[in-house]
Amino acid sequence: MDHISPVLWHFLIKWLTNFQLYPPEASKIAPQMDALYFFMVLVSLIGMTIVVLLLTSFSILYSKKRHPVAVQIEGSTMLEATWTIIPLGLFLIMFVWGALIYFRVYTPPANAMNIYVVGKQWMWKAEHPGGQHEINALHIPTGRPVQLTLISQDVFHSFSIPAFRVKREAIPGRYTSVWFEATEVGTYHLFCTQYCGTNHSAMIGDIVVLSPDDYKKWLNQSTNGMSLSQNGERLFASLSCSACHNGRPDARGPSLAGVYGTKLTLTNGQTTLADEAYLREAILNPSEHVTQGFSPIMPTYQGQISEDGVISLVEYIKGLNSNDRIEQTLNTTTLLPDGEGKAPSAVKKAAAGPTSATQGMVKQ
Amino acid sequence: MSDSTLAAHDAHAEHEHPPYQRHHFETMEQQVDATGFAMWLFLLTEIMFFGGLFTAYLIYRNWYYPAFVAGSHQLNIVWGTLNTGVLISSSFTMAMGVWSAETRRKTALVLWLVATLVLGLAFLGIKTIEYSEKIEKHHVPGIHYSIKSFTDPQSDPEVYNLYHDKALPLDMARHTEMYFGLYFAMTGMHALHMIIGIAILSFMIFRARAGAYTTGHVTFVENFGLYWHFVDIVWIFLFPLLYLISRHG
Amino acid sequence: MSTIVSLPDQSTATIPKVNFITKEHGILSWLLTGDHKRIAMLYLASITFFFAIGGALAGLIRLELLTPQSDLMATDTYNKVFTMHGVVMIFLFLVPSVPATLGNFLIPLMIGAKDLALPKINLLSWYLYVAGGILVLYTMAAGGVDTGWTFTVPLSTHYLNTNVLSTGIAIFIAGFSSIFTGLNFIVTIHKMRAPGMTWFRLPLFVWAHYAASILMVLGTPVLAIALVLVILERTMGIGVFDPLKGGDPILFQHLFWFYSHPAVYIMILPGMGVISEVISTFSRKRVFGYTAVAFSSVAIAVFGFFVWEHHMFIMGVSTYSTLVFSLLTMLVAVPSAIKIFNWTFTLYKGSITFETPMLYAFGFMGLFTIGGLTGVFLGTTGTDIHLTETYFIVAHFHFVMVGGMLMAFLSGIHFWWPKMTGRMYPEKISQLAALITFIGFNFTFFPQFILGTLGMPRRYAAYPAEFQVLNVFSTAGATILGVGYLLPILYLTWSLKYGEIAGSNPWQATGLEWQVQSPPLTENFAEIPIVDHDAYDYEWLEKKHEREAVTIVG
Amino acid sequence: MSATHESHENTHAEQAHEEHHIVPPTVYLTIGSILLVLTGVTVWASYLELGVFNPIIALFIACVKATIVVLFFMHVKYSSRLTKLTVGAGLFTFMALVGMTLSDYFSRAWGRW
Ligand code: HEA
Ligand code: HEA
Ligand code: HEC
Ligand code: CUA
Ligand SMILES: [Cu+2]
Repeated sequence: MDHISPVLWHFLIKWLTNFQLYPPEASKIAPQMDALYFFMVLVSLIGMTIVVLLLTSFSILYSKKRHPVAVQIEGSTMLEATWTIIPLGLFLIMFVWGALIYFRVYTPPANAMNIYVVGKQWMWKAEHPGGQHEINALHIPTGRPVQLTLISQDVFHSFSIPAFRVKREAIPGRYTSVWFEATEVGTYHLFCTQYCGTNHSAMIGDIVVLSPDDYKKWLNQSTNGMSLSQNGERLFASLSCSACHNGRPDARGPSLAGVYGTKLTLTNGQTTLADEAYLREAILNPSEHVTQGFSPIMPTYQGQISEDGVISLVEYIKGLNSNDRIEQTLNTTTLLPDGEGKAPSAVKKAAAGPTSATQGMVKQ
Repeated sequence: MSDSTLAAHDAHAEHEHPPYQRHHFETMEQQVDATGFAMWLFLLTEIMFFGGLFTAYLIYRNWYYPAFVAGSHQLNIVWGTLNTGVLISSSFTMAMGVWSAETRRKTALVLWLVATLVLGLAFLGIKTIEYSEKIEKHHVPGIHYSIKSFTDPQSDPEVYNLYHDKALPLDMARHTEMYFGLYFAMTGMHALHMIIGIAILSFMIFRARAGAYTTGHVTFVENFGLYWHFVDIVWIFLFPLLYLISRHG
Repeated sequence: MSTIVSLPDQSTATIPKVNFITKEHGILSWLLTGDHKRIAMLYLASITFFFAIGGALAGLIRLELLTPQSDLMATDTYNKVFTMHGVVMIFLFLVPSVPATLGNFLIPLMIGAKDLALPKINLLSWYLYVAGGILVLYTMAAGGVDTGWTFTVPLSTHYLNTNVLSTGIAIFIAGFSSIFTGLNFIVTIHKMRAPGMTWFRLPLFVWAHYAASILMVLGTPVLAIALVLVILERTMGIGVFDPLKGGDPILFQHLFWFYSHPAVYIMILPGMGVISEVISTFSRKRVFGYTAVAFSSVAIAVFGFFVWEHHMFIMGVSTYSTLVFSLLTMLVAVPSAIKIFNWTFTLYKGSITFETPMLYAFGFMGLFTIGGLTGVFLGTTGTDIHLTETYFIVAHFHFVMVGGMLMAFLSGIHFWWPKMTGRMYPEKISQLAALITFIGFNFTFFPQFILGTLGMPRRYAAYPAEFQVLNVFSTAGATILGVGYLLPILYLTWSLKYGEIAGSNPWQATGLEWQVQSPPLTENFAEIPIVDHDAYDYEWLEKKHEREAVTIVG
Repeated sequence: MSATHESHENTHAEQAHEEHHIVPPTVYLTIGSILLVLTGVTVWASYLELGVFNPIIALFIACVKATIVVLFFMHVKYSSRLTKLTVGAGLFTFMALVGMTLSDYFSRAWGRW
């Protein structure tokens, strides 16, 4: 019972005074989506009203008292055509309108800044290119398109920001992406909306939208010194990627400088765009899409790098536009104390082909 | 209480009904029609049931083609072909069984059914041999799965001498587990259908010896035949899909 | 109108000595029966039992959601509760609700057959249902399962250590029960129609069941195989759904929704059949545009197979295929609109009375329209992004399933209660119950639309405090709703013994089932009727009464 | 639809067994042999180097085999329209399941070219 009184309190003071029917519109897409939403509400209301009006008026006019003998009517093709075509037309408008918005939400503009988000039971981990990590929170500036590249380490999660009207599932084994451009400074809900196990409802957080200046301040405050691509560079060296991808004429692997965003031709003749998802796949499942002119000798790194590691590598390769630094690192191999996975040995093992079955199989 | 305007219609109501006609059918024809149709509908559900597996198969074969090729090389084509032959023959004997029932030849019916049973058992026997090979080689998905045959083909001289497969890269080799997962799921479901079929078949032989199906009432034999042929058809697709992916050197 | 007077009316009618209930005695005569009417009764009892369980679980859900914190139960427990609620309500209540009870009882009667084509299969289907139900009960006793009714992989295959296997097997078995019901209906409708009962003389109830049966027969096996693969994945780790082994978890979604979208039409079509009968009977008028209504059922069934991906719009499926599926979703919504308007115009120039079944039917029309239109919100790719996985969906499907199908079920149960039991339900209190249900329903689920729009995610044991007020509304509504559902259970049981005796045709309806005694004979018809009139031919009925009046008087 | 109805009404006329076609053993034998031969052909074909045509040929032969099993062993050739329609409906839904699911998989890469 003691919970009921706060309820009343809410009811009287908060709810009645600022009753909301929809969440704040805090992104560029939000008003567009709401326009469609209200259009649909309007159509539904009109449709509903027609149905209810007809039902009540017929019920009154033709109740048995007033209208004791029913008149048998077969039907009316004209009428039926009307109520087939009008709803169909309206539905089709909704479909086209909706599809336009859908494509907008899931097609990030080229100039979007990219933030990686890793979901796992039961937290969200955001990784900014500058190396800032956040748990269950995401800081972003207003006025800049932000692209999220999402992945899950375990089960399906879903990254939902109602105030932005965007949502995308983070699925295991594949990058998905979504973008938005925040317009209003403030703190908004972040929910995991795909059921993901026990603490699904605790997988929530805050989206903190800052003005561009505040955002800069925040970035500087929360940096831990190493950006994603710096970390990637470190991994690139310690995992010996540089042994093959160094741009030298005799290198066994293709040069990765500038590869991001280009179209690659694969040995099976298909072409594919080298986007984040492709880079990830290339590292974890290299033999599934072998670039033309190369043989499938690249070892898989599945089970040796965490998703965060892959993200760093991807971010590093994205920004790579010359092989100079790689060549440098080649000469001074072990830069840093320890990388993720003992690289050289891993490569050797993989190249020789592990003989035991379970070896390298990651099993949660 | 029953209605007077709904006049009695059935001129044949007084006809002697054969003993196997169930009370709620008006005529024997109707009963035969209905049960046959029901059997077909049941086969539809079976099509959709296997449909899910075929979908999965098509997707992963597309994604992991080299793994599927390497996996299929592990299957023994001689056994596979033999088994296809066995199953087709059993379909033939089953069809002959139906014919014997229709033409009321009791002994022939029993013999054909027994032949079908034997062939069905032979199929399962061969499948058992094949399965045990897989178990020995650790090709059953799960904890004991081994990719050695694929990362190091020479370690598996029998298959290597036939196909001279190149070693698969590690990541692709791992996907052979998917191939075998589907192999066992599909052939396992098929074998399960065979087992159920064989159980029913044994029951039928028992009854056929008592002359149950040679009285002109052949629905049961016929419907079982439909089932048996359907199981055959499933195998007709499984065989090329699983065994014959790419055999050329 | 005046013809009714000369009928053996309710006051003089007696319950016929020989009927399908009194024909045989003893528990075994029920458990081994092949009589479709008895099997329908068995089903009715068992689904009511599971509805009570599902309803009790719904009560727990609503209680927990009274406060923002998860204080009534642990989050785990909450997850199990809503999973079991979904599983029980869908697979053990709503899928068999109308078809296995009313459909089973009425289809042979309506088409002039002595039984369903395959009585033993019919009984088998009930036993399978019971087996599935017992396994679900076992699951609950053994600690429940918390996958959600959608069994999302890899959560269900690799991350949960609850009773996924037993639930999976339970649903597999219950699925076959539904396959056999559907199969039986199709065969019966094709092969057992009485002479003169052409396709276009079939009551729309039969058409609707025919369409639903197609979905049961062709859709359910895909669910079965999806579950088999989940089970194999869990036990053996075959890898088809395991991203770590290169499997695609989205494939599971495809297979699951290939069944579960058609399943939602399995859940609504039979209800639509009920509504056609009820609306026609109580406005004493043939259904407006019979063929359109009949074909729209079939259209829903056919198109229903091509829209499943609308449950996966944000899951990383191809954006291009979402276009196709969204478009098809719009197409499948149209036949439902056709039905709603055709029913509405059936009232036009009718002679309407407002008995309980009719009240429920009105409830259906309003609530299903809301539920259906909000379905269109979800089928539109753009708005789905915002609304999916929120309470908007919860509201949508409760509007169509509870506001739609459950209302239709109650409508049908009241409508055919006299036929099934030979006795009337008490009219006044049942009208009250219908009203309570309607009010309670709107209180419960309308706020959830707003909650969803505000962004409250579904399957949340705890939620931000700002959503509390609407949740309190919803819980309060559920209490009213619970009363609304409890009442029929009570007074219908009461009426078994004390209800007024109904006579064969208390509603003066035209269907063949109303032309035989209530409760009917075991073999339904003493003589198989020859049908010489269309469905809903009230003039035929009137003439028939005139003739009867003559015979009685003379 | 009306045709099925007519055949239903026929059931009340005394013409049972007339429609029931008994397929002679020679047909079964021929079909059985063709099936065995086709099995051989498909195995043989799988050893040829035909590129994309390998699976196509294998599936084509499998479809031919399945079709003749359905037509002759399963008597569909001699069965009512309804049976044929049923088989067709099954195939159609099967294709819907496979085709529409694959449509997602094939178009996922679109826009990434
Ligand atoms: C009985 C069950 C039932 C029925 C009939 C429906 C009917 C419909 N459903 Fe619903 N649905 C569910 C049960 C049902 N649904 C369930 C259980 C879920 C959730 C599953 C889960 O995730 O747990 C779900 C989820 C669901 C989703 C997925 C949401 C998501 O996960 O993101 C979608 C998306 O398209 C959808 C759409 C539709 C549509 C378009 C219809 C249409 O068929 C509706 C057609 C009806 C109408 C359109 C109304 C009549 C129209 C008129 C009277 C015309 C009005 C006049 C004018 C427009 C002028 N439903
Ligand atoms: C047929 C389907 C059906 C029906 C009838 C209902 C009925 C109800 N449902 Fe349910 N519901 C689902 C199908 C259904 N539901 C599904 C599929 C889900 C999704 C699950 C998932 O996410 O996996 C769901 C989820 C769901 C949720 C969301 C949970 C979440 O996402 O966190 C909620 C929350 O309010 C809810 C509430 C209710 C309520 C209040 C009722 C009320 O209508 C119930 C009213 C009935 C009663 C209150 C019982 C009546 C009383 C008796 C019969 C007397 C006997 C009782 C006792 C003796 C105790 N349901
Ligand atoms: C043994 C040599 C070798 C090593 C070590 C190696 N690669 Fe590669 N890599 C290759 C070859 C060869 C290819 C081209 C064939 C292919 O796509 O598989 C390639 C392709 C790629 C591609 C795809 C780009 C393209 O043009 O197709 C990426 C990205 C990549 N590697 C990243 C890495 C990263 C990151 C590492 C270390 C973690 C690494 N590689 C380690 C040999 C190697
Ligand atoms: Cu993560 Cu829900
Ligand atoms: Cu749906």
